[in-house]
Amino acid sequence: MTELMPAEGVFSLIWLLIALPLAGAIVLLFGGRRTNSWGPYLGVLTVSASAVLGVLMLLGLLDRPAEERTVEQTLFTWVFVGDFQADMAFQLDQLSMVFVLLITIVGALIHVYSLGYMAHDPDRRKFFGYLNLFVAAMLLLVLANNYLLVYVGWEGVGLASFLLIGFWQAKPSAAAAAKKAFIINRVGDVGLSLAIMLMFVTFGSVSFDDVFRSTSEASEGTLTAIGLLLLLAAAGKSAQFPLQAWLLDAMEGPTPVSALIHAATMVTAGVYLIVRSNAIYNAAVWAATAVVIVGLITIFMGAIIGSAKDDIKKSLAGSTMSQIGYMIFAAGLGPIGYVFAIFHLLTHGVFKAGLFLGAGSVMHGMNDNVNMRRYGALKGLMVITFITFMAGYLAIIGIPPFSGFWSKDEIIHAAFERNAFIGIATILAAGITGFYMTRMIAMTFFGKPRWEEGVHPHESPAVMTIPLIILALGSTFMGMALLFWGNIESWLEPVTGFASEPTPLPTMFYIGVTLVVVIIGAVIGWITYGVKPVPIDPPHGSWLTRAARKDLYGDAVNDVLVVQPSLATARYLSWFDDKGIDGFVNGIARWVGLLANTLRRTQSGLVRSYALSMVGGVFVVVLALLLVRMN
Amino acid sequence: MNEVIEPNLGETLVFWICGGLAVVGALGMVISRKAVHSALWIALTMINLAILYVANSAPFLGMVQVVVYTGAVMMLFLFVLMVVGVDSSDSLIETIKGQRVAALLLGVGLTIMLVAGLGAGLSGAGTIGLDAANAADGGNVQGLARLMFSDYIIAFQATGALLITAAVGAMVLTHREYWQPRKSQRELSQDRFTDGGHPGNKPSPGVYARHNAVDTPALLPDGSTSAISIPAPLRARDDARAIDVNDITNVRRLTEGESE
Amino acid sequence: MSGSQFGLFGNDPWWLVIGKSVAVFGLLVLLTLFTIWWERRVVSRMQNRIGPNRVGPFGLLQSLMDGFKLAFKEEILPKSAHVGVYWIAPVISATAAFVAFAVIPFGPTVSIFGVETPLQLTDFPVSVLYVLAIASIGVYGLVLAGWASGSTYPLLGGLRSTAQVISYEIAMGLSFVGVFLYAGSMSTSEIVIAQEPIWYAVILLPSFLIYVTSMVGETNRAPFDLPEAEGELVGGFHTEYSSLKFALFFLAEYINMVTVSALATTLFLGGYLAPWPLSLWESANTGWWPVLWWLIKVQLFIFLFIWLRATLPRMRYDQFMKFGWKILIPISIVWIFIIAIARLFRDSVSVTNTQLLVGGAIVIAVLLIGSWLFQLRADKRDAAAELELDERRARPFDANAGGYPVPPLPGERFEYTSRRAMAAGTVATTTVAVAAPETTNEEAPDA
Amino acid sequence: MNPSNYILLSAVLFSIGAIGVLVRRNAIIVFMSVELMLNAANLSFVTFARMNGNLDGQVVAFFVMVVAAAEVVIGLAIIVTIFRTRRSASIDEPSLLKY
Repeated sequence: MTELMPAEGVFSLIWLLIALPLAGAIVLLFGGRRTNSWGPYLGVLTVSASAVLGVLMLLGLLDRPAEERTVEQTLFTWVFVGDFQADMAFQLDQLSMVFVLLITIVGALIHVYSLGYMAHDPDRRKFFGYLNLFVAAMLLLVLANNYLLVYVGWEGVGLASFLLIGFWQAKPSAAAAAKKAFIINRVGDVGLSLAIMLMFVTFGSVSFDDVFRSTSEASEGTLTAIGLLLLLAAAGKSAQFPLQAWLLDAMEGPTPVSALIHAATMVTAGVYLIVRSNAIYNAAVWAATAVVIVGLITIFMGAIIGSAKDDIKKSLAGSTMSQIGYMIFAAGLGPIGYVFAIFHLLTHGVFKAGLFLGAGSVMHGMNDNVNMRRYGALKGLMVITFITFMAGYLAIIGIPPFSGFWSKDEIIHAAFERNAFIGIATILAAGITGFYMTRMIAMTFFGKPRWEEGVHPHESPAVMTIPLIILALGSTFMGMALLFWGNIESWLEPVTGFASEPTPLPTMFYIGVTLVVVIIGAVIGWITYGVKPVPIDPPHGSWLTRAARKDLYGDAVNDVLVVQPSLATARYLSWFDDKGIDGFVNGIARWVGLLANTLRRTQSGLVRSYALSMVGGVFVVVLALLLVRMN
Repeated sequence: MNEVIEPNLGETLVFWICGGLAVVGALGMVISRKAVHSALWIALTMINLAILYVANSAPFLGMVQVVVYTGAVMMLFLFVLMVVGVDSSDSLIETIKGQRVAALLLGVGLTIMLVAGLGAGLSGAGTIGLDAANAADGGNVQGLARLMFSDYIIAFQATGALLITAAVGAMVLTHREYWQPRKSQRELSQDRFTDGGHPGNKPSPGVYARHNAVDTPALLPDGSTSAISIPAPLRARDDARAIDVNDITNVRRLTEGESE
Repeated sequence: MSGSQFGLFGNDPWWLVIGKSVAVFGLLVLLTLFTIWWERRVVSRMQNRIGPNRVGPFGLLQSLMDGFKLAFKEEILPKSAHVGVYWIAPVISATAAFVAFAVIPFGPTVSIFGVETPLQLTDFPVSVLYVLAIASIGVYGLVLAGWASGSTYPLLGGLRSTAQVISYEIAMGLSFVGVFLYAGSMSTSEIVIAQEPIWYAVILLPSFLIYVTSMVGETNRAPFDLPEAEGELVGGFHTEYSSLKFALFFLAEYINMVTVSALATTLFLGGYLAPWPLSLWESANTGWWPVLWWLIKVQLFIFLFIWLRATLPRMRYDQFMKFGWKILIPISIVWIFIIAIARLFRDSVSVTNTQLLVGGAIVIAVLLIGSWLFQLRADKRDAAAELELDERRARPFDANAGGYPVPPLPGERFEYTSRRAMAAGTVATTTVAVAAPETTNEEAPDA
Repeated sequence: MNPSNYILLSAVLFSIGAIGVLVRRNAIIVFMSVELMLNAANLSFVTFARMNGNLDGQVVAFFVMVVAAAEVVIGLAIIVTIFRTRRSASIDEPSLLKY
């Protein structure tokens, strides 16, 4: 563990990182209609200012030696109950730093994009308010120096996610999706809160510093429990198996929201949590293994769902699930994987944001139609969108030198170092990625136009395309930049630890195999959807396709396992409440009523009869006194 | 301070006379059927209690007792009695079943118990007397004043606030809202004349007449009778006394004689 | 009670106590007889008449003769009277009047048949309160007389006297406070002695004036003689009384006059102490001389009573009450504040009399200017209120303001609006004025 | 004579007052009975002051008088108000207040 440095110089402004978007949110949400005209610009401004501040802090950190890069700022003691104490304190280290940059820069870009995308929405101001609220909460999550404060940010992003998914709450599907996301997230939140309680009981503190310092004092069982609970939390927030069901429905929200929250930032909070808690997982092998398993399952679930969906956003959402599965998976590999989890998180944040925004741009041109079977042949009409989308495409399937290649390849590499079986599985998943992304490209930009009547595809305005271009550039070069110039491994090493294990097979071997598998997947995709004409009505498909279209029966499983039992229990409890408890209570009430009916005769309203009782009381009291005295 | 002062013969006499009168007054208050009689009886009790206070080395309290209770409180009672006109005797039939018997039993029982208990408890109690306590400040009034304005200053202030509140409360309770401002004397007299009514005093019955009974209408200068000179109830019952025709002619003759 | 401060009180031999009591009784009866004659003479002179002049020298025996006549008149007992109370009322009245005089000092210590004794029946630490207490018992006579007569006018008279006594006793008590503060005692003899340097009427002038005013109210004398206002209540509380019982009321009234005059003398005019030029004479305050000074002072007050009766018309009842509650009591309270503060300053801060006077002058000036400004503001506010009322009167009253039926506010006239007509759209309103009922003269002349 | 006789007298008066409260129906007389009970208590206070050679008892009695005066003012005002509406001073009359 590195020393905590006091916040000086530019770091004394850490609080401002959060305060700026929070202030923006407050002004926008409470300012009322008078902020309608300038509100969105304020929203963009606050996030951009935070981004600038983040960059300044990055420079500040770079100026310091590696072991002095953990800065702590304590504002005030927030909670103090008995032994329990939690500060309103922030910790900026290498890990937080990359998150801050990702959140603020991608956030700022998406804010700018939203200016165009939401230009005609009557509730634009509210939208930007929520976005700002989200950014503030997310920054709080990654900057907190203790789990309790993390929890605040955790809930804050959950709230923002809920509000934004249900932004068009007039649509029943959006409202339902928002509720679904909220409820499934609660399950994960319970995990986090239990983990925090367990930590307090075990370590007597919830701050990162104290907890990580004293992991050796706790038994492995306790640590495993904490790790599994944290995994539950991460699964909820990051849409990992078995809590994955909400993410696909979350696409009901506006596309910039999908890009920012449900692709780039919030859904990666689970990865952050696991990487942040690396000290716990390092000491709890079984918990780490569980993380690997969950990640692996999700990789395949997401990929399969992504392959079957015709809705461009849902397909991308499946892809997101799959990619986050990669990250979780990597995080579960231990010190060897943490860095790559974060590395992939960063690259994914950029290229997936680009892909989502590109999808949004396509939808913008297609009258908000999301059905890919109604697209086709858009490459000539939406040149910028097409090119930027291609950059994201190449990045996600992992073609060198695009950024996804570097990060994904490292994860596969790490997987092989742990276990050949899971290594092969990840390569297979990379192949599926190639398939569904090619399918998406082919259905959207190539082939014949299958547009609905009255649709006139057109390129989006500059305010939307410029963020796209920036993100495309990021998709292209960021991987290389981080790996070679930014040296991400040694940058994160003080936080995550890094174990360079001997490599049984040469690196180039994995790269080659992976590339071959990816290209095979892409070719299959191209043959199926690029060469053959795409039917407007989806074909019946195999059982796997049908299952994938139904999110691999995620909802059905939830329904059978959770919803129906809950409803049955609720029905039974309601019956019991009605007959049992109410009956009991009503019975008492009836008896009391009968008693009161007899007793009320004494309440005649006649003052004198009351006075008589009083004098009687005095008589008795005096009598008692006398008797006591006599004896 | 510890020396026990034995009350003298005079005080014993005062106690038995005034105490007896006080009990008589209290019983009279409870028994009297008329509220005003009750008030008088209790006033008697209070005055006798005042004398007992004086006998008990509390001259100031004795005087305050008379001024406050007899002079103000009971006077207020009498005032209210007269205002609300509760003049008639109360019915002495008890309406609550068993109330009277229970009350008497309880009351008598309480008396016996208290007297017995207190008598037994206090039989050996000595009396220190207040001479020393009074002398400390130069007198009873001064002693009371010192206590009241030092140890009991908060209670004193609180009772002051209570009195003010009570006064305001009584005004609020008995206040009647006037929908229109009360007419001043000036407005009343203006109304009286502008309405075309009879401006002056009404003619008294019997003016210019041989009789001065109320049912005798006054005679106007022309010899006719004035209906408004007899009270309305009499007029309503048609009870006006007939006028002797001779009287009218006499009057007419008189007036004509004067005019000639 | 018989502490060191009242050394000579309570130590008289029994025969001297009886002697003093008889003397006080005789003095009071004589003073009553004299005062009645004196009043009639003075009032007559003031009304350009001569007054009683037939019986005895200057008609001096006139009141005695009247007393005899009263005693021999027929007793009338009204049928509806409550007998016991009817009998006891005049007794209470007269007894209280006599008893109150017990604590009035006539003179300093003198020697009577070789016994050194003060010229005062008795005295104790709270004797001024005693006078108040007895006065409040005396009112019972009036109230009960009013009630027991079983007739309307006496009842009204009794009611009035209740309210009157309660109201004016407060002002009276408050006027005593200043005296108590300065004398440091509630005992009459000590208060008199405390006035040796200067009379309290001089330094406590407001208290004195308030006392003089309230003593007139307390004794039911003109212009505050509302309980027996002849024009309104026939004879007030004693309407139904005749013969000796009436005489007792009469006696009580005059003794009360003497008592309150004596109390005023005691509290404010230095009691039996000789007035200024006379006090230069060494032996003016010794021996029996002081009794003379005392008598003269009391007679001055009685003359004041007579003078008031002869000159002032009776007040209206509500004005009278307003005067007591809204003028006398507030002024008393403010005045007590002032003297308390002045005492505080004199005792705790070394302030010279000049400074005190200057300060007082400033306070009074501020009060005057303040009240003038206050009055100006009040006038302005009244004018504004009047204007607003006029405006409201001019505005038609909307009985369904805001869709809810509302009663008219003061100054508004209720106009009945037909709902059906409103529904039909023709807002034809019939106007029914529900203003104050017209004072129709039912007894309009029909001849 | 022992001053505790005053206490006994006070007890007797108190009981008579209590009986008055219980048996009389005229609100004003009930009120007077309450005053009698207060007076009885006062007599005890004054006697206790004398027996203990300290003036606090008299001060308490004084305060009782003040509070009683305030109470009478309000009580009578209430009686007058009730009388105005119900034309009766019977204490059984306002029994409808129980609802």
